[in-house]
Amino acid sequence: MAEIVTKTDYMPKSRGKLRSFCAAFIHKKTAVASFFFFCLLIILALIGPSIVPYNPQTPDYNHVLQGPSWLHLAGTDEYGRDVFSRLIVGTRLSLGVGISSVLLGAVAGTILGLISGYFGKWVDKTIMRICDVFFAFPDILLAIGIIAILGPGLQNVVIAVAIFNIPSFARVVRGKTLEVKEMLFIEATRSIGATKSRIIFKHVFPETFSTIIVYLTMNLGTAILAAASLSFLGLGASPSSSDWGAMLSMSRDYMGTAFHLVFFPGLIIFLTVLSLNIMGDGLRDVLDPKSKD
Amino acid sequence: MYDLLNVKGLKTAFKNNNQRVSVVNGVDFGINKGEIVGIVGESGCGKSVTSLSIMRLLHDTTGDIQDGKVTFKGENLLDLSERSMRKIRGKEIAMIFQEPMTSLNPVMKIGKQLMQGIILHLKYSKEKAKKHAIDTLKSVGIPRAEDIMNEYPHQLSGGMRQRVMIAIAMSCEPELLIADEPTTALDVTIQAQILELMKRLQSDRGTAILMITHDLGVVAEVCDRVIVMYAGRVVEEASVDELFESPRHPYTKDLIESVPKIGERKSRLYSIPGHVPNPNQMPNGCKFAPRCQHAMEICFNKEPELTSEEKRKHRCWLYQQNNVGREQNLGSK
Amino acid sequence: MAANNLLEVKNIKKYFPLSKGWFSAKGHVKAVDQVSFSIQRGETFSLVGESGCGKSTLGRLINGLIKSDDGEIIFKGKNLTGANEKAWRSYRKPMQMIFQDPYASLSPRMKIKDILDEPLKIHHPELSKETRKTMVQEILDVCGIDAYHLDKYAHEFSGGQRQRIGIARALILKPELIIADEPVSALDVSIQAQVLNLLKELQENYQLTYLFISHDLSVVEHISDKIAVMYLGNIVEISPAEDIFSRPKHPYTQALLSAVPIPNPKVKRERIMLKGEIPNAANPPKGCKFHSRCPHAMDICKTVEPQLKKVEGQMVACHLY
Amino acid sequence: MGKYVIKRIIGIIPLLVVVSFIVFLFIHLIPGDPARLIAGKEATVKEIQAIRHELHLDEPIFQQYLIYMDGLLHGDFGESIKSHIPVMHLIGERMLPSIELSLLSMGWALVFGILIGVLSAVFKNRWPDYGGMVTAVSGISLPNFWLGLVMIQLFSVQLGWLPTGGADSWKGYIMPSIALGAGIMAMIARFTRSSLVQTLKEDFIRTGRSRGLSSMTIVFGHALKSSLIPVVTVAGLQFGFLLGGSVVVETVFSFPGMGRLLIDSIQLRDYPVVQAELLLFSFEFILVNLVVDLLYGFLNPKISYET
Amino acid sequence: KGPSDSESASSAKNDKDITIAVNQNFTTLDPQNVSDTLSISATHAMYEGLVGFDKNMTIKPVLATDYKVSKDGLVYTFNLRKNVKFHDGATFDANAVKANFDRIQGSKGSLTASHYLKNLKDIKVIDDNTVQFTLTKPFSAMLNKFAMIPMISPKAIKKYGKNIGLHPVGTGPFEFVKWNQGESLILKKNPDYWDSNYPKVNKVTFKSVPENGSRVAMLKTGEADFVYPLPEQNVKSLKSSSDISIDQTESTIVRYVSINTNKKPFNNKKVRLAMNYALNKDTYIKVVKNGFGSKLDSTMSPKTQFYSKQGVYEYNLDKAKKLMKEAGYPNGFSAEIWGDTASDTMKGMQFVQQQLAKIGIKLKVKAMEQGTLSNEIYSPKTPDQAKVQLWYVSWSPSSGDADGATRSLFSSESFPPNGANTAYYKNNEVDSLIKKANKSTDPDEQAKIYKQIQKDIYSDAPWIFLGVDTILSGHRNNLKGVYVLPDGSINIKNAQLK
Ligand SMILES: Nc1ncnc2c1ncn2[C@@H]1O[C@H](COP(=O)(O)OP(=O)(O)OP(=O)(O)O)[C@@H](O)[C@H]1O
Ligand SMILES: Nc1ncnc2c1ncn2[C@@H]1O[C@H](COP(=O)(O)OP(=O)(O)OP(=O)(O)O)[C@@H](O)[C@H]1O
Ligand SMILES: [Mg+2]
Ligand SMILES: [Mg+2]
Repeated sequence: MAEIVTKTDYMPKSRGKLRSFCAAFIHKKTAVASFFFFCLLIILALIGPSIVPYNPQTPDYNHVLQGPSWLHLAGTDEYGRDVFSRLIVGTRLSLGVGISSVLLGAVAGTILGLISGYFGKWVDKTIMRICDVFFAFPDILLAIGIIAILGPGLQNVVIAVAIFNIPSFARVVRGKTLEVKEMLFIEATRSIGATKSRIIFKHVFPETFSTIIVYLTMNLGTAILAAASLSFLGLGASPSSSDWGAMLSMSRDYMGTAFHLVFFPGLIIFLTVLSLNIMGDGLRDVLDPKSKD
Repeated sequence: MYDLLNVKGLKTAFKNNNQRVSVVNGVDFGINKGEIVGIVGESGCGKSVTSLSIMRLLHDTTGDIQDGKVTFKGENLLDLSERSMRKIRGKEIAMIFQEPMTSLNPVMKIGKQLMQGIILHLKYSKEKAKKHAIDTLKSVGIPRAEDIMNEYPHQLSGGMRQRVMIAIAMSCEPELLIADEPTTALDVTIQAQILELMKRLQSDRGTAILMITHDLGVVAEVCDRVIVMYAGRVVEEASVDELFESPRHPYTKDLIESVPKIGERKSRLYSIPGHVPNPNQMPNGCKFAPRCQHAMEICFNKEPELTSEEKRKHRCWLYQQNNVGREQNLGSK
Repeated sequence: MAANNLLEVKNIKKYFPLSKGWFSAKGHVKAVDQVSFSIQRGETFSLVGESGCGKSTLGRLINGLIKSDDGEIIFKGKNLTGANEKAWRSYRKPMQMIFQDPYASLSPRMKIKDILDEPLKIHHPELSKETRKTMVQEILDVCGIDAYHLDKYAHEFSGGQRQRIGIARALILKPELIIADEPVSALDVSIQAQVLNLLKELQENYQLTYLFISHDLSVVEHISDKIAVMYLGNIVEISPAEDIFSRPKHPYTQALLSAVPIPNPKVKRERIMLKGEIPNAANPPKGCKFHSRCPHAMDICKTVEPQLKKVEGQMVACHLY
Repeated sequence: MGKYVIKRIIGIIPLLVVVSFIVFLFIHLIPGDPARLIAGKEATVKEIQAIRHELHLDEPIFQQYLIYMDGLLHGDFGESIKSHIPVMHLIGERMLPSIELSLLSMGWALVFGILIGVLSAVFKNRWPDYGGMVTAVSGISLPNFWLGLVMIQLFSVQLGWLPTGGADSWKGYIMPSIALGAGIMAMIARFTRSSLVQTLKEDFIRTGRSRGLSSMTIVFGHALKSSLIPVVTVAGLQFGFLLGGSVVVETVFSFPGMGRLLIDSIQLRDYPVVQAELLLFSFEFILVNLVVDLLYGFLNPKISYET
Repeated sequence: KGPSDSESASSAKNDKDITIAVNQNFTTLDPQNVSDTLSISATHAMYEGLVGFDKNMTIKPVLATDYKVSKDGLVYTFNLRKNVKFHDGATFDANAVKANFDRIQGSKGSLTASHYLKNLKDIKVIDDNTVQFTLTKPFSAMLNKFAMIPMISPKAIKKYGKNIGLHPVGTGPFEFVKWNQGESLILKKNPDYWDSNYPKVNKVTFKSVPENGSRVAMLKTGEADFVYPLPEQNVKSLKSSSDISIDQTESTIVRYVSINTNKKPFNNKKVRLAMNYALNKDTYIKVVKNGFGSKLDSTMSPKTQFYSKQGVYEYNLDKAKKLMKEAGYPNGFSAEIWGDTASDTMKGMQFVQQQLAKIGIKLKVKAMEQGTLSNEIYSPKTPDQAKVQLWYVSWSPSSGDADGATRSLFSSESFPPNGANTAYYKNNEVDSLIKKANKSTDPDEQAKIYKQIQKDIYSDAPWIFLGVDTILSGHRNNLKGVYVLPDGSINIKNAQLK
């Protein structure tokens, strides 16, 4: 190749993957704000119990159901416990259970969905029909079954919520996979001799990723509430633990009389889900090579 | 000044890795009504981007037009609102995209894609539009046109898709047709048929065509005038006959030299040595200088202007000796 | 001679079902209909023919990307008919494909360097990252793409650049057989020349074999040893390259050659214009599929389908001979 | 395609037999004894035994299954252990309102979800997008009961426009369908947005623009269809869940749906009712998912089913 | 303004129609197979028994004009009311009564009512208007049980068979019109009711409205004329309304925590007493019951037969701590408290947890779904296998009788799985007293015996005695005569609109 004279050694300063990722992410103001909010939540989850103004478990029967005031920023509950402190302390449990269960469900569901969608034929049929049956099973029945088999416990709540999530993720991912696998570049990848697992995880998966992100971030709120309702069936945390979902559900009867009991847990769940969604969108944008900025 | 389209100093840049890179760098040319103008040039020199810029279709990319003027029938397209631009697109200026697979809607039947524009711009009734669509498909040589109307792009061969693209663009009988490599995927008989069709469109309707192609044979066959681009710039412009007869710019010469010709089998084809410089390392002077056999000192220092000479234009110091002298004098002072 | 065959295709067939009705397919597009040929090692076998006649489909069949309805594919003496995906996979290293549609065949979310790295990763896991990186740069360089572009995504390239990336991806593995579906259609002549030179050079050095699909007859002439002309799912003529251009036998081949545009505005040539409607691949004419447009059509052409036969060292399927 | 549909519908039958067996095993194996739950806390072992005998609960589980299947083959879903009311009657009366409510909820959730999604995608990272996001996130993270009670307070108590609950007039469907649809709308909006954002970057959109199509035509005529697969998937899922009824919404709006019946039956281990409902739901999901699969083929012609 | 604008609320109603919103679904309308109080309320509007309860849960004749009990307590003779017709026109007579009892006994235990007839030997038709029942052994609460067995038209029993639960035909003041599963039950006036003073309204609609907030809203909008139960939290806000009144009824429902006296450390009476002293009942009522309820000062509610007041274990933390020390647990211990998943149970359990924490008892609150809970409690075959420690629960004797409030809770025969003595309370003296009370036919003697029983048990403290529920119901002021009985069933016979 004599004619190639100018062999350029020039390379653009190729930044590390992580660094360029961060650099791109930084440009999204809302995403960064959400990220900081989320970090705050994580910090609260870690150190929350040691910075709260009141012991979240100590009742004060003389000050029950008080509205927000300077003393009690988010008011007090039916036992006179400080709602604000309970919310902060509840961060760990709610976020922990919510995030881990959704993640677990997402990972398992995604794998199943990819396999089902890519392989098709009987694999697809089997997985999807099992999912159909799972869909038909109400949560409460699964919860009872899980208590019977695994016994109660927080980790089992995580497992239970994850199990609810698996079939839905599987279906969502499968739908997208069916679409992606027909794209020409998948055929091109097959033509270079890529293994199925490589095609599935390196090529199909990234295409389904933004769908997964959306489902994942949207499901967090649902998972926090689901975890609470399982607690009520005796599967998980004790009803006295300060978990957001449980606080919200317990205060149902006070809707008309002590609105703050519903409002604040609802607000924090809303903000958490919102921040995750914004972050998810940011992430999606950053990972999208066609993204504008 | 041309009476249909004038492009002046068009400059388009893309942003990647947070740097702006100009890929079209001050392009000037124009088209008269009913004229077929070819654009040839190095792959990646900005032909497609130029045409997208004219149509203002960089919307969804990271690119934007930085400078310049695109006057179409006296109006600067770059100043138009999106709404007025919409009225021009498809109806007055239509475009055939280079990549037919991805440029067709994969989930919409061919017929519908075709008819949409017809109904919108020609205001035909549904039945009439359908008939027109089928006729157009037949005219671009699509067999079993009625069936194809009900098929999806992935069921067609590459060449068929390309013909569908052509049909879509031609169906509304635009005043200017920008055809970005319209016949690359077609066999020569069909190609001939399409070129014929285009010529007919030109002669019957007075449609002007901007034909971007690599096939110098096609250029020779249909174009009236040719523009040669290199690295985001126009380097030469001439009528077809003149260009093939006496190419001025060394790049044009080399290009013509590289064409394989039937009946002249040789073991190696001529190809221009070297690469197009990457946008970050654009030489100061003439962009072609590093690969040019006639490069002079000045070529490396100062970029030549696009100068007119009779009916042709070129951007090369070889033909601007006077200027060179003066510049050199100035330089040595 | 047969022993030297790298690839042998026998009576291969692919019908695509036509727009699905509610209960049964309305018919079939006979994309590839009983095609047989063989390619020798180190040879360039070109396929030319009308657009939509089944060239790409043939390429995909040979690479096992779609399943044939009938017929055999024998690669390196192994019959691949009915092999499963796993078996195919092991043949894909020595048999690479360049797709007609370069853009759609590139992963939209992968940087070019990763796209090119991938075949290496799959087939040469033993290579170090550094080695692979240099190999990628080398092949890109050879294909005329600056290392500056390594970090870009497919959509950030021009049509010709994408095509070169596709070529690079196929070449990087140094395969034995390359199925090149219009590999140079979007390249300007200079780069086209450069790529063609490269292909030839590789062939000389490594005994590469090409199945070359193209519409550009001048390119085909330049590169091929043997040329097959396809028409509506059938091969109508197979000849050594020199012969086909000097003595085209089949009327379709003749028409094709006469239609090649010449890059000289002064030269005008007599052109055989094909008349008649282009026949329907779903319902091809009886007898010789070309007879409806053939200037020399005879009565027999309407009823009897001609078979490939040897005529002066060329294989032609035409009743004229 | 017709063949495929018929094949899949026929395939449902053996599937349902398998499902019935799994469900049967599962609900009989989880702890809890219907005899005890029905007889009450005071009942003695002897009484409980008598009831168990009456209900065939003392027989081997496989035997019980055969008895059940025998009834099922004769179209008899059995009767409620608790009330002796035929299961068909219990479910039948609740099914129609449930289906109507589901359709209504799904209908508006789809329309508004897609609209919000489209707006968010078209005005990506601008205020309509953020507005859409906040709406969607509210829709999903506001608990149903909250939304329901607030609506009752507002529309029934304060304004007197709508009845607090019940299904005796179409007005009774409005608030429950809003409460049910909010979450679905949220999901649909987010999926539409995410999918559409990607589609709008495809080259064929550029083709559309190059032909002078209006943004409306481009979005709704071109981009939307190829963005709908994830949307259809979740919509299908959610629709399945809707048909199964939502305990919370049924509770808040005193709506006679199937959800509450199911929960009550589970708590009482009213096997025949639970069994029948689960079979019904499985059937629904299989059917809904079949429709979704067919829609895939419609939305993306490259996806084919013929095996 | 509200209701008049609302179509469904106004058009469906006229002056003589009433709507009653309740918190559950009806399960069945087979009066001999109902077990939940709500369905009992509904069946009582359509059906009547030989005897029945009045507002204070005392027995009074209904379809019988009078009755006689033999000295040995084994033979019950009823004289039946004449000229009573079932809704389908069938005549009510002795044969009808027999047909009903035959149905129950023939059900081999699958009808709820058969539990009431455990001691019934046979039934004899003396003449058209007289029936006689013979028991196998004396059973003092038998009359209460008769009150729980309404009479179905024998014609209907034949006609509908098993499906009688969907087609109720009785003698009561209201006739069945329609039952919309899961939604509502509509009854209309029985024009041929034997007591021509009743009924005074034309149509009664029961609506099941499980959500507390929605029920209250219905009362406010006028969609419901009567709601039960009325959530305690809403009392304050409703009191200010001029067209709504709130009724309070002391119930027979007692709230307590049963303590497994068979298990360490609960077998130590001092521990049990300490737990009782450590729990502040006033606060309990204030916090858990929102101020409505009274302290449980016996093993049964004041509204139950033969109730006798005991001295409450008043809140005394020091005493509790002292007792713990004496019992050998100065630092307390850990234990589990069980309960179902109803929200007020969870609230109560948490309260107990908070209170007992003060004497060092660390409770783990374990809420369990009903079926699982019942399994946990009733599956152990022997007391030693039992895992239950503390159980937060409530009890209401189904027929308001003292036996029902005592035997299954405290007799050693009633250890699970044979009954609900989850305290595994065994006191020989109590056991024999219970037997004695059953044999006795003299109410005064019974009263004495039950007084002793209550005293013994209360002092043994097998429970943490918490409170007695107050039943709250609300109605619009133009409605009179609908009331809730102490057992939680609604009586609408006297309903009247002004
Ligand atoms: N979306 C984009 N983002 C970044 N760079 C781009 C983008 N599109 C095009 N470019 C760059 O702009 C330059 C010109 O591209 P263009 O497509 O106009 O080339 P071309 O002249 O049409 O070439 P070809 O003949 O190969 O199609 C190329 O170097 C290409 O890499
Ligand atoms: N997936 C498919 N479904 C249905 N028909 C198809 C499909 N793919 C190809 N065809 C049909 O098969 C025929 C041959 O297509 P093929 O792509 O092989 O043509 P080709 O020779 O490569 O043409 P070109 O030169 O235009 O690329 C065409 O008529 C096309 O319509
Ligand atoms: Mg281009
Ligand atoms: Mg092709």
